[in-house]
Amino acid sequence: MSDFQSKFAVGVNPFARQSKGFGNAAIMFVLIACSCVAILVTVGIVMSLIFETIRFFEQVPILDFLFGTHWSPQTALTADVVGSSGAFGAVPLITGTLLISFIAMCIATPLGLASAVYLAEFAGPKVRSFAKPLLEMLAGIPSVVYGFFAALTIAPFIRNSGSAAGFDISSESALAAGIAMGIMVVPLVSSLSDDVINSVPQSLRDASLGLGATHAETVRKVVLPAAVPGIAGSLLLATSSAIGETMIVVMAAGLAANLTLNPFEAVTTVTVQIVTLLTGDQEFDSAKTLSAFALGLFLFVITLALNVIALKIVNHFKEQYD
Amino acid sequence: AIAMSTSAASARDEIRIVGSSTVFPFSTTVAERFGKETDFPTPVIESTGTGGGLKLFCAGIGEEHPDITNASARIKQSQVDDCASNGIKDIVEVKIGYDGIVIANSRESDLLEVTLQDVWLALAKDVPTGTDGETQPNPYMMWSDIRPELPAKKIEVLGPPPTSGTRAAFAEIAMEGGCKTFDWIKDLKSSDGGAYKSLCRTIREDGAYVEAGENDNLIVQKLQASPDAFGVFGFSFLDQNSDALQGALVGGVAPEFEQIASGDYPVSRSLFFYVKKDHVGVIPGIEEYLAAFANDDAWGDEGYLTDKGLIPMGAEERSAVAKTVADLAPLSM
Amino acid sequence: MLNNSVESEKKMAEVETALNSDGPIIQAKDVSVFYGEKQALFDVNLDFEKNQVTSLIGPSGCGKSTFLRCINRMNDLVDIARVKGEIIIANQDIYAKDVDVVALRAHVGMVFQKPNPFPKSIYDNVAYGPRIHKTVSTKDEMDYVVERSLKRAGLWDEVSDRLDQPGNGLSGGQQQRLCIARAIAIEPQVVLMDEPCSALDPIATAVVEELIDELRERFTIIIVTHSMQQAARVSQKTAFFHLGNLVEHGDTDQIFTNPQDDRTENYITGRIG
Amino acid sequence: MLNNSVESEKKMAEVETALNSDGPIIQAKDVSVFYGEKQALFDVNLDFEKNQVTSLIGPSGCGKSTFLRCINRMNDLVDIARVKGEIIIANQDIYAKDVDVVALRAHVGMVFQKPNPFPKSIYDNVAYGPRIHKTVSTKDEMDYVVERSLKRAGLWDEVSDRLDQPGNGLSGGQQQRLCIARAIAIEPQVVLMDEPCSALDPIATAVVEELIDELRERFTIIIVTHSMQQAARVSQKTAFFHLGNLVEHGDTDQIFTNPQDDRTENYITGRIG
Amino acid sequence: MTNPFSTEAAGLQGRHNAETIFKLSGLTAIVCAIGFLVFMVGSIAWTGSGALRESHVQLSIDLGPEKVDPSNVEAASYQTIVRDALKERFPEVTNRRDRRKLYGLLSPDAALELEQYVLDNPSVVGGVADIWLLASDDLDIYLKGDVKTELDESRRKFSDLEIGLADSLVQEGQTRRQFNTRFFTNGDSREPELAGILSSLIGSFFSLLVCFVISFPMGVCAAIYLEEFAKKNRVSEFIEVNINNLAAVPSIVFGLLGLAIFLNFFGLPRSSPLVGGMVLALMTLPTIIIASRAALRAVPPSIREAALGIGASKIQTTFHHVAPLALPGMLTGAIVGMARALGETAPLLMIGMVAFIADVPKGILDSATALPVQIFLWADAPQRAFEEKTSAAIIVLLLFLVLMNLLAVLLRRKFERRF
Ligand SMILES: Nc1ncnc2c1ncn2[C@@H]1O[C@H](COP(=O)(O)OP(=O)(O)OP(=O)(O)O)[C@@H](O)[C@H]1O
Ligand SMILES: Nc1ncnc2c1ncn2[C@@H]1O[C@H](COP(=O)(O)OP(=O)(O)OP(=O)(O)O)[C@@H](O)[C@H]1O
Ligand SMILES: [Mg+2]
Ligand SMILES: [Mg+2]
Repeated sequence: MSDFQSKFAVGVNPFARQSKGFGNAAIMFVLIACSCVAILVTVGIVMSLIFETIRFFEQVPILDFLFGTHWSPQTALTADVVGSSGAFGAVPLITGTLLISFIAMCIATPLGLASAVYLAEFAGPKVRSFAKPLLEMLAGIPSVVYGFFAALTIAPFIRNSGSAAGFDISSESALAAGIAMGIMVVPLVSSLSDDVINSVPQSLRDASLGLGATHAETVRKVVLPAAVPGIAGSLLLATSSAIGETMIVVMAAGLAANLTLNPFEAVTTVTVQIVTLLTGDQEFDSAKTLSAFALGLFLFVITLALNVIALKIVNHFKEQYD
Repeated sequence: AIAMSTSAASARDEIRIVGSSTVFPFSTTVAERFGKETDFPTPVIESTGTGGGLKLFCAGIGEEHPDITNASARIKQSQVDDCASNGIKDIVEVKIGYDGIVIANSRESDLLEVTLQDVWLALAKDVPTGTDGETQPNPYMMWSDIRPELPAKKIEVLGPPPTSGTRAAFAEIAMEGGCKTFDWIKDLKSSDGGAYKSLCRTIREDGAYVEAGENDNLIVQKLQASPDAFGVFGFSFLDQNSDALQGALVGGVAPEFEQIASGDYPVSRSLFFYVKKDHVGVIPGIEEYLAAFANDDAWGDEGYLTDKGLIPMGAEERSAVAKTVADLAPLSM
Repeated sequence: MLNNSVESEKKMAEVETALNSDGPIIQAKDVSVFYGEKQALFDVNLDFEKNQVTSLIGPSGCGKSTFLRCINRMNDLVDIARVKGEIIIANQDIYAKDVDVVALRAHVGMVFQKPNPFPKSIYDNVAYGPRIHKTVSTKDEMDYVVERSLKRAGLWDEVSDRLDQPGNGLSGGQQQRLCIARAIAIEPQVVLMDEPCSALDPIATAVVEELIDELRERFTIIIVTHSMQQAARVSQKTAFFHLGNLVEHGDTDQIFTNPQDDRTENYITGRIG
Repeated sequence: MLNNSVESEKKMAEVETALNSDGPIIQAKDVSVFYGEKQALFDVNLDFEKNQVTSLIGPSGCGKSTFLRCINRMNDLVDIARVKGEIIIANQDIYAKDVDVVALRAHVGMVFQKPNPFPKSIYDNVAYGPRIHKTVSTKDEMDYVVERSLKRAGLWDEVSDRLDQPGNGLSGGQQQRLCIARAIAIEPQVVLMDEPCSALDPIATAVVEELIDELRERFTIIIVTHSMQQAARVSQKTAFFHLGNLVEHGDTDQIFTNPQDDRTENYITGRIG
Repeated sequence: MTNPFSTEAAGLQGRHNAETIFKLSGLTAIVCAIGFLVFMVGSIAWTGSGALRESHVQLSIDLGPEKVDPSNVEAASYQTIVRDALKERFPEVTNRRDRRKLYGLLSPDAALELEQYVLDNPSVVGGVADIWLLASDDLDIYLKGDVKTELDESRRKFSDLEIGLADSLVQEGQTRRQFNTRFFTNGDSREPELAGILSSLIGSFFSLLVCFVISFPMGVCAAIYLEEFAKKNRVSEFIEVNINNLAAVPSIVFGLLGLAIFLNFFGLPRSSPLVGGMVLALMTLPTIIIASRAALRAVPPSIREAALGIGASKIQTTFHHVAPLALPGMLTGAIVGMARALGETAPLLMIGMVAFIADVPKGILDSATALPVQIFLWADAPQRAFEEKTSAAIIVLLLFLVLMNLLAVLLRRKFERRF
């Protein structure tokens, strides 16, 4: 220790704050700035979508967009080519998106839920340690692979079995894309539901088993009903990701905007149209290009709403049993 | 005067090409060879459709704008004006050959034999009622509704959208060709050109004609899957997929290489690309690329582009175009 | 009132006869329990009399809950738990191979430390047992069973006007009585209770204690409790566990006034535990 | 030997002078602590003498740790914690606005219940404090400081040959002594210890207790302990807390042999707590 | 006395059967999902394995003085030499149409290959040499037995004539199959037999590099701020909600963002890995932040207390102790995020990374595609031979994904600490 002996000055604070220097302030600035990037990105998304969307709605009335039932986003090559009128009614795209997402959820919900129930309630640690990562792998496979597989294997299979059975099934049937997408979101549903099922307190299971219910009865009548809100949340999240999925539908769904609910027909989706509109013609002011941004904004708003609701439900559910 | 933008870190050293999906396979093939056989980098080619390509092309001068655009229909005056308004005064037009437009379906299905009139009646928005001067919205749902000899199948045609050069050529040659077989319509041409054009070239929008994007490959795949549907696209795509698809006979003529080259097949059009002269000498390799294209090894009778389905021009025409290319003679409309 | 197949009625009757016969209703013989390597109970021998309340007492971790959960084989749920010895109910060793735990638990109900009503309506909570065991077939019968169970659990007056409201909406004490009603709705012979009052306030505790005393008329009750006062209040017999051993067992009065074992005495006087 | 800027040297010296002056080294005046709504300490007044060991004892949850952590403002880390009153060290209220907790903690070191060496080498563990406070500038000086600290913590002989090995590789007792060495390497005036032996076995405990006694020569030590025996062994003064109140405070002998307050007596005789 | 608690006695068989069925249905679901995975990957791998072999044709080629001027070897028309060799080998093929088919047996690159060969082996000039040349995709498919010869000629692309030519080559032992290195060393090509994944792989690499360099530091800083410094208040809550929501925004929306902001607003180069990487970085950011926060949370508070207790400032505590301990966890999160970014396609389509790009990009400003985009492009290509290329590219992509995930698992294992 120091050998200093100096006068003790009354009133001087020995622990006075020393200037922390520029360094600390700079570090904090960087940290805060980086956290704000998340906000910036959101703002950036909204901005980049909104400006173009507003310009789009200057050309196409918003009501025509939201409630029009005819989608044909074509503007002619030049004035002297007589093109189609260029209709921007998003309803067929929305129904198409919903149809495919619905099919996907029809696949993913039973598969995902049943897997989750099995893994959470019945599987031994061995099965779990083996099946879980494999299921997760389904989510890790890029969607372009699903798209390829759907277009190359699933769609012809459905078409062939359809024609064998005497049905006329389009090769871009909503069904093919929906199945591939359904499989892709299975792990999303199963891992979220697994979480949810695990957070149902053991005391409820004990109560049911103590009454002489079998394990399956307990799961069906007590655990699952108790987990319903959480499961609903996870299904919403999965739906949102199905709605936003792009590559599968680009590769396996159609481009034609049919307003139909028949899963054997070709429909197109919001994401397919965005890709088609923007990978073809790239002028930056025609209604055609701008409509892609309007669709993007629509997609963003819908998925955002679904996510916010879903996260609320899931968090609320988890708090309930904490 | 060239005002090169300095926004990017360094000047672009590869040629950038945009435009028609029909020309895409030809230009990529040339580009690929060009990249291999010379020290220049392989040009970067994006398929954007003829219209989209011209829009990008005409957006301005500078390295952020493409140097060349492919077109499956000749540039229109309005587009030249558009270019000019952005400072692009000198455009070199290069005609590279011909392409037939075919109406094809899967080999699983029967071969179709149609006339241009059938095609127009099947796809027009409005068709004559039978009384001269009167039209009605297209009532035909089945091919056999048009003529009993045609197959009793639903009319379902997958075709390119209006931004595509194939669509423009199809409307101009096939549709209009079928349309003017009605005498009163032909007379309309001189009396009311606008009405004539819109009657002849407007394609129905009730679902029988399905606009299938710029990507002809996709149409091909879709036809393979749905045997009742027909597709409209360039001959080269049919050629590439002759194992799966067959082209309908139009007016009794099959869409085959020789028939198209000889002009017997009624629906064929010229293919082009356009070069921004201001970029020549700035972006390295443009002249050499042009030379590689305008070369009998490529576009000649036995050139490698014929393998890709390009139908070559006659020898004289070729040498005329080659001379334009060599001189970089600008287009004048 | 029951509407089962004749056969299963006969079976039921058999069990009941067996259970109604004289002598102990439950006999534990040399019961040892292991959690993995660790032994939690050592050769416990203990008989339970019909229509009596037996308290299990002892310091924390002495194995009370473990023993209680052996009686309806709830320990089966713990992967690492292993039970040795025999527990005989209705002349049957419940750890024999062909015993179906589902059937066993229909006869040996359980009430837990923390009230755990299902997140369903009050009615459905009580009706759950009869429904899964299909002991009741019509809506009327079910109404009757629910009402009777709630009445026995002393809850009827408080909830009869809101049977369709969720069970979690009740107060803690009401919830615990609902759980008791749920347990007795399937008419078990034995009801096991693991510290049923430890999550309740004193007033609710008093109500439940009173209820236990009433239930004794119809059911045999085994209760784990931390509170010696409670044991003294509600039970006729008391068993004292220590470090996994059954130290002493006898009439409650005797255990509390005149314990035979030093450990019991130390525990009762507060010197250990 | 130190190599600071003249100014900061002067500051250091000032603090030391203040700390070296006669009278209590720490004075707590009416210290109350709230966790959110809940008050955990009530108007505690307590002075600590230089070069003495003071024990804080009391039943669990009485606020011993809370009070200890007020002295070097570790409670600042708890968002909901609020401190009222004054704690005066070197004539300075450490809760005054312009006090820098970093400077404060350089003078008031702390050792925690669970040994928490950094996952670094033994050397780096001890050298960390001097390094960040820049009290040492050359490698030689650092070596010297590390060696001296480890020697004072009675660990040198055991680890001198493996200073570059990770601190977590040591036994629990060694780890705790390493933490003590780390705390004293920056030469604080006061060392706070929160149950420093509760995670150690009796032998390691004995070693640490001995060490505490030795450290008293140079440091003022405040220790929280659950063990009255330990308090009696190591401390000269003892303060007894109960339910957030400082009940009694005085010489250890006196507190243990002749407590003034009933609560203290009850606690010491084992009747509460 | 019978056992009153036996299954039969209590009439429980039905309920136990129901339980078994319930369990089985769960198991079935898992088996279905995993079965699909295995089937999909398996069938793609099976198809893709074909792309690993390529066919060659041996021709005796006349490199006499009249064809190749020994003093100026480069000037010769190798295209003509190759075609002459083919004509010589099959003199019976005379008409123009058939000739085209004959020439079509060899890859368009055969001439270039020959030129390269001659330049490398000048000794062959002046005589006749037997040289192996690359077969075209059609011949390759035929040699692999994938042409349905039983079909009517008009229904297949490989005509009877070509089959005859090919068979004759096979009989003479003038064909061979060998490992296809081109697939790994070439860029994209219009010719399936020449197409390779190198340029897209490098494009992916550059994109991921940019992505990592941007998103990792940023994500880590954001996580550190939110976890270690931010007070719980409206602002931090808002940021948190934002991050959670960004994690679920459809990837294509990020593509739109990149198009509108990076390309159209800032004028960054189209099709470049720089822009691609930036878009992917924004997408990956939430993943990294969430993983990094979890890693920070796993660092025990005792470490923080220890440092703070010695008088380290909060920044020192964080950067000396907490962040280094959390680093492996953060890296694991980043790798998982990168793996996702590697498979991402849709946003890259929006920013022009779909062009035909044959050259291997040399930097982040060059035009490039990415592996999944290449897959998308090939999946759309008309030539049949691209089907196996696509499958093979998918397998390569999956291999990289598996490797990255393995790395993450290993990292997690290695640094997993039980505090
Ligand atoms: N699931 C389990 N796994 C491992 N050990 C267990 C398990 N359950 C209980 N034990 C151990 O078995 C012993 C007896 O536990 P038990 O729960 O029966 O005690 P208890 O008397 O009920 O105590 P308490 O009064 O705290 O409820 C204890 O040592 C406990 O740690
Ligand atoms: N972070 C906190 N948040 C809320 N309440 C707290 C917090 N820390 C302590 N308390 C409460 O403050 C009171 C005093 O706690 P403190 O930890 O000081 O007790 P203690 O005497 O150290 O007990 P022990 O001997 O168990 O360590 C307790 O009631 C405790 O619950
Ligand atoms: Mg217990
Ligand atoms: Mg404490």
